[in-house]
Amino acid sequence: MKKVVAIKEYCVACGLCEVYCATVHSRYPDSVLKAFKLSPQKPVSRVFLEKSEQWSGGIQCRHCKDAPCIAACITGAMYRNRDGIVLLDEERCVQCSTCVIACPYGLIKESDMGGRKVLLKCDLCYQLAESPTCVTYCPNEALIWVEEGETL
Amino acid sequence: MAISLKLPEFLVVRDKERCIECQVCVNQCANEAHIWDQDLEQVVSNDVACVNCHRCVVYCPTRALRIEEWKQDFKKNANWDGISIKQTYLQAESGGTLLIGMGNDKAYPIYWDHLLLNASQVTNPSIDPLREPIELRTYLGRKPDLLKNPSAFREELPPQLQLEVPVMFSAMSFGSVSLNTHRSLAAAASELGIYWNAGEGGLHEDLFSYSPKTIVQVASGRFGINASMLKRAGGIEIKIGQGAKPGIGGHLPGEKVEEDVSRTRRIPYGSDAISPAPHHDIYSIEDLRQLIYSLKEATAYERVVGVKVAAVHNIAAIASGIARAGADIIVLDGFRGGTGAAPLRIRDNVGLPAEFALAAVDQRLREEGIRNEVSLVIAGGIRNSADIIKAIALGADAIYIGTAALIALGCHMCQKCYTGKCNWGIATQQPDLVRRVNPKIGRERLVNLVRSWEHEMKEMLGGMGINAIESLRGNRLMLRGVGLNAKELEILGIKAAGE
Amino acid sequence: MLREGKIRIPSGCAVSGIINRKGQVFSGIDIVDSIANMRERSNGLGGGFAAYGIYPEYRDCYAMHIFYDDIKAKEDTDYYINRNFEVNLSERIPVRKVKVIENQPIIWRYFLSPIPRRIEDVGGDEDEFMAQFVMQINAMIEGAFVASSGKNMGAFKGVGYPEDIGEFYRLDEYKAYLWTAHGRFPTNTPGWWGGAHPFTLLDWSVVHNGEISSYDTNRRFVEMYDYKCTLQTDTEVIIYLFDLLLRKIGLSLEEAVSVVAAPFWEDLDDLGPLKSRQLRNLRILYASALLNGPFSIILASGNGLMALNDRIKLRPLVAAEKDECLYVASEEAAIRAVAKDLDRVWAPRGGEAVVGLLEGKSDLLSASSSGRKIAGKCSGS
Amino acid sequence: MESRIDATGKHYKTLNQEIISGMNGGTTKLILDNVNGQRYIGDALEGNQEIIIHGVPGNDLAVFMNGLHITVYGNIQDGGANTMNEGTLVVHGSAGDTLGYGMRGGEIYIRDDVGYRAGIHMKEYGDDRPIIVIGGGAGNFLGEYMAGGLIILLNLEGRENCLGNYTGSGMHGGAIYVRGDIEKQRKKIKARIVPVQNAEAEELNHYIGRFSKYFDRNPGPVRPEEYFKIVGTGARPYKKLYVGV
Repeated sequence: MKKVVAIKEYCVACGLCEVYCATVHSRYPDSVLKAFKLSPQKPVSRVFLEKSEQWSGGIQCRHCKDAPCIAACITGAMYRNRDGIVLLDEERCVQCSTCVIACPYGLIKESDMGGRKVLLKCDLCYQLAESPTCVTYCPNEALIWVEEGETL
Repeated sequence: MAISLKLPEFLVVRDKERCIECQVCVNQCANEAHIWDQDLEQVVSNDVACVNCHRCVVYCPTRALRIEEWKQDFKKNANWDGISIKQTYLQAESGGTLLIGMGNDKAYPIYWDHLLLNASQVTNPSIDPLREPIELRTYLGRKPDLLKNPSAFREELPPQLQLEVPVMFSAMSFGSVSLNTHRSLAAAASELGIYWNAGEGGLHEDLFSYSPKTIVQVASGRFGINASMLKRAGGIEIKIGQGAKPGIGGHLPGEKVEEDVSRTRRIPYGSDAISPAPHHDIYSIEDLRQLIYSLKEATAYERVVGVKVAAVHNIAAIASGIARAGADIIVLDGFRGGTGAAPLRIRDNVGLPAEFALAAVDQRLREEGIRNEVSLVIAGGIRNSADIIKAIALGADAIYIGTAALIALGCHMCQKCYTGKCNWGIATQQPDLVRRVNPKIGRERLVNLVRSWEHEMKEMLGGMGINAIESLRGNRLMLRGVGLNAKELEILGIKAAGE
Repeated sequence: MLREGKIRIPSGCAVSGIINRKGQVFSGIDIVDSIANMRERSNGLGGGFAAYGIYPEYRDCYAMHIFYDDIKAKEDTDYYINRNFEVNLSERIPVRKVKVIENQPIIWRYFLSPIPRRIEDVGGDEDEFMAQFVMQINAMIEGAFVASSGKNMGAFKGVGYPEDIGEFYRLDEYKAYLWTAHGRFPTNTPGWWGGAHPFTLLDWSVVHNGEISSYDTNRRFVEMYDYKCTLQTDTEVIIYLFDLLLRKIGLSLEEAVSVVAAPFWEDLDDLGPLKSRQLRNLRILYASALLNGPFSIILASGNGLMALNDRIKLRPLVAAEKDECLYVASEEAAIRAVAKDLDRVWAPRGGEAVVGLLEGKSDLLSASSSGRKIAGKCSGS
Repeated sequence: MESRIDATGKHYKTLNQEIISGMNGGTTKLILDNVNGQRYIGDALEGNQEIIIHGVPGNDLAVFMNGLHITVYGNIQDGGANTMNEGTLVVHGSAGDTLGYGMRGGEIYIRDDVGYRAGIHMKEYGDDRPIIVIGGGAGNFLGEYMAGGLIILLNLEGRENCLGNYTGSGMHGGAIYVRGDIEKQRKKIKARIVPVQNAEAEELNHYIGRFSKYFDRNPGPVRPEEYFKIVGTGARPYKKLYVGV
């Protein structure tokens, strides 16, 4: 299974991964401007730019083989699709946040969408033909889309 | 505190209709020209900090940003223009020597743009590089005197640098530029079959695998020079001078001397790296010979030793002396040559155009019958493949590019290299900024640039009916001058257009 | 209008050459017929011939053919000739009246023996003395031009179609073992006789077809070695190049060929390590001597001829053999016009020299132009 | 293994080739006789071998040297230990100008005087710390642009003017220890002058001890008050010189 890998040596900490992730998951996936200007709530990203003095990188759900979030999910909303991608079925989700607690990496986040709590996690843009949006738009190729175990 | 009379140079134009407050600009500006205001919950501009490097403009996902000149009119004065007044304020406030980065930006004539190339029509055919071979391979190094040593070709020649394209990346030291910049240059040069020059700051250990395609520099500061590095390198260059600041040394400020730079240069962390104006073992031409041969002895005569000088008024005689001192390559750096930092008045007022220096030196060495024995490399303001072709027709063997290579890597010519806060990750040692040059992308961009020039050069050569670059070398009949006076034509050794 | 030398004039051409390798002499009729066959390749603005073996009675003298614009030029030249040479014969070259040949200069020939002391004055190298003397006359004396100056050879050239030039010079009355010919198609010309081919130096002659795109690179290279390019023609620079490579530097003909028509870098790899290294080194050392652009040339000396075209064969060249005769020409028809039954006809590859030497000779460089020596007295009657 | 080369009339290229072949052949101690002006002896050589030179070696002795122990019985000319990396140079006599230019490591012991510009641009990084010990006095510009390392000037003859003018100008690292009276020489010094601490005596004694061993001349154990120390004015001597446009 292909994964997104962050190369900390080349992350410029710009945050464009977040901008484009938020856009592609918004009502206006083709326009950053519309996504941010016309969406009723500010679009939110499922990739998170982590920054420290020493390093930075866009990180997102690891899609663990043995995913604790699936095990923890009380409604079965968290599931793995045929390609191995861990997805959240928002219809079935009751926003109990058990998965948030279960995730060892802290990569499922809660967000307030106009008074409504939603849980955000990376879906690897599985509906797109190309690489995940954060990878496509990373301006310094610091996010790459590679087979697991592939050497860089 | 007395009020500062300084005015902002640039105005950050933020289109509020387009700004989505994503703060990418804030994240990217090392100069803090964009600030996230917690109270206003919006990005605000600190125009005075802006250096017009375009990092934010390029990164803004909604094209909401544009940088303009800060337009502040002064009362019209053809003598005391705004720039002169502002510089006077700056010096009155600081007491400092004006410092600037990159090459001379004054409107001196660019002679490359007054030269026109020939092409074949009817009396001989042009050659199509898409179908026919056109050779750009060039060898730099000492050649024996043909009359005195007619059977030299049967033996091993003195060492030569083999270039697949007559282009090299000129000296930019580690310290002045980032390690990722060096990585990009080294990898690109190796892929292109050319050489890159590591500059006077030594060669970082991570780049040792690129040594065969690396020219290391011996400058007055002798940074990073030791026996094993000399032996490892593909070529050695003694740096006497630099076109951007002839007669002047260089100071790499202590804030750029971080751990890796300090280790590579063998100087204490955080201390200034000072290259004095002269080499203190070279106060005369015979001393240059001494250094040349100390390097040849050190490398068992297996390395090419070049000498780089700034183009100055008496350059023809100087170059002749350098050839006779035993240099294998003479590098002439014209007054438009780039730099990480130079005193402004020096950069803008000292030296010679590379075009004149080249023409004068090539002619002089021919008159003395020694042009064939030494290679001539020209540097300083070469912008494109046509400049290169013209340089070769004037008499150069190869050219160095520095600024053009940096622009390929993302440099936007803001001329603030000396601050160490290069937003494009080039002229900086700040780790978060250094990351901005991804050497993989950098290498590709440099390779693309040179390959595109390579094809353009072949097109121009083919048009002239020439299928090997050596047949253009010094072929001044292929040039005609436009808009030049008789003396300029004479110095360049070319005819006027229409003649 | 500026005369050739003040201005560079590209031209197209026809070339032809015949050698009897046994050294048997034959009249100029064949070479005139051969070059005349290619009349379409020239435009009547230049034609000429080089002939070897024509002056057996003066074989040890330098036969100097000179064009004079006026008697003043001749007087100036005679002064220098008399200072440097013993003059064994001085005469007008006999010509025939030909209607279409006009504006001919005063055409003179001398048979000369250099004064040994004059050679000593310039270092004792007789060839160098002769070469410098000729270049001095051409450069310094207004209105004088040395058409040829080798031993037992001569150049006969002028403005006109080559067959008319042959008629004019009465070439049917000369007998040579080696003839070369040239019909010129200059793009413009002031009609100056000196500009016609062949161009000569010592006993070298060159006829040439094509334009050398590397001209100024080559010119500036040879000028580093004391040659003076007064004509700005490719032919002139070509002959100086060969003189430099073969006589002054001492390369073999094969080496000189691989300098002027150097193999491509990528072709060197197939030649084995030693050969490829030497060719690579030759190309590195003699980069400025590569003749680039379209050309086919016939270089001749007292020892024979060598025909060569450029390395990507942008100009035509055909060679043929019949018994001891070797023919080279721009077109096969020019050979067939004078030799119907040929043993072999072939088209040399680009950069591949066709060499025809007199029996017993191993190189083009003639004995009379190799090494330092002081001339003895001329043996002519 | 010990071997000898008579350098009489030999070009430096020949001599240096013979030295290298000697070393490659296993020589551990090489004696060069009748050296007179041959340049570049020891150039870029590495190893632990010893070279003993009788005569006056030419310029750039021990240039780029990376190891070796060279002893010279005689004076040396200009450019000694130029850009030397490692090793030891011991001179029973005086040195010409520009001794130890850009030196990166190793040790130099000069029995008598050094010329102008000694120890110019010496560097230092980690364990690489170049040392120059001078028995007599120095010419102008001693330690100019010095960025690291140690120069010890013993002034064994007790001259009042053992320092030249412009000593330590542009100095921004390392230290110069001078034995003698500061007052007469203060204005020649273009860097900071500080007293020598007791704690520094041990290091000084170490190098002075070696000096004494090589030349059999001993100024005695270091008493700090007999010395003064010259140090840089800071790591950034020209920080305030410039203002960015």
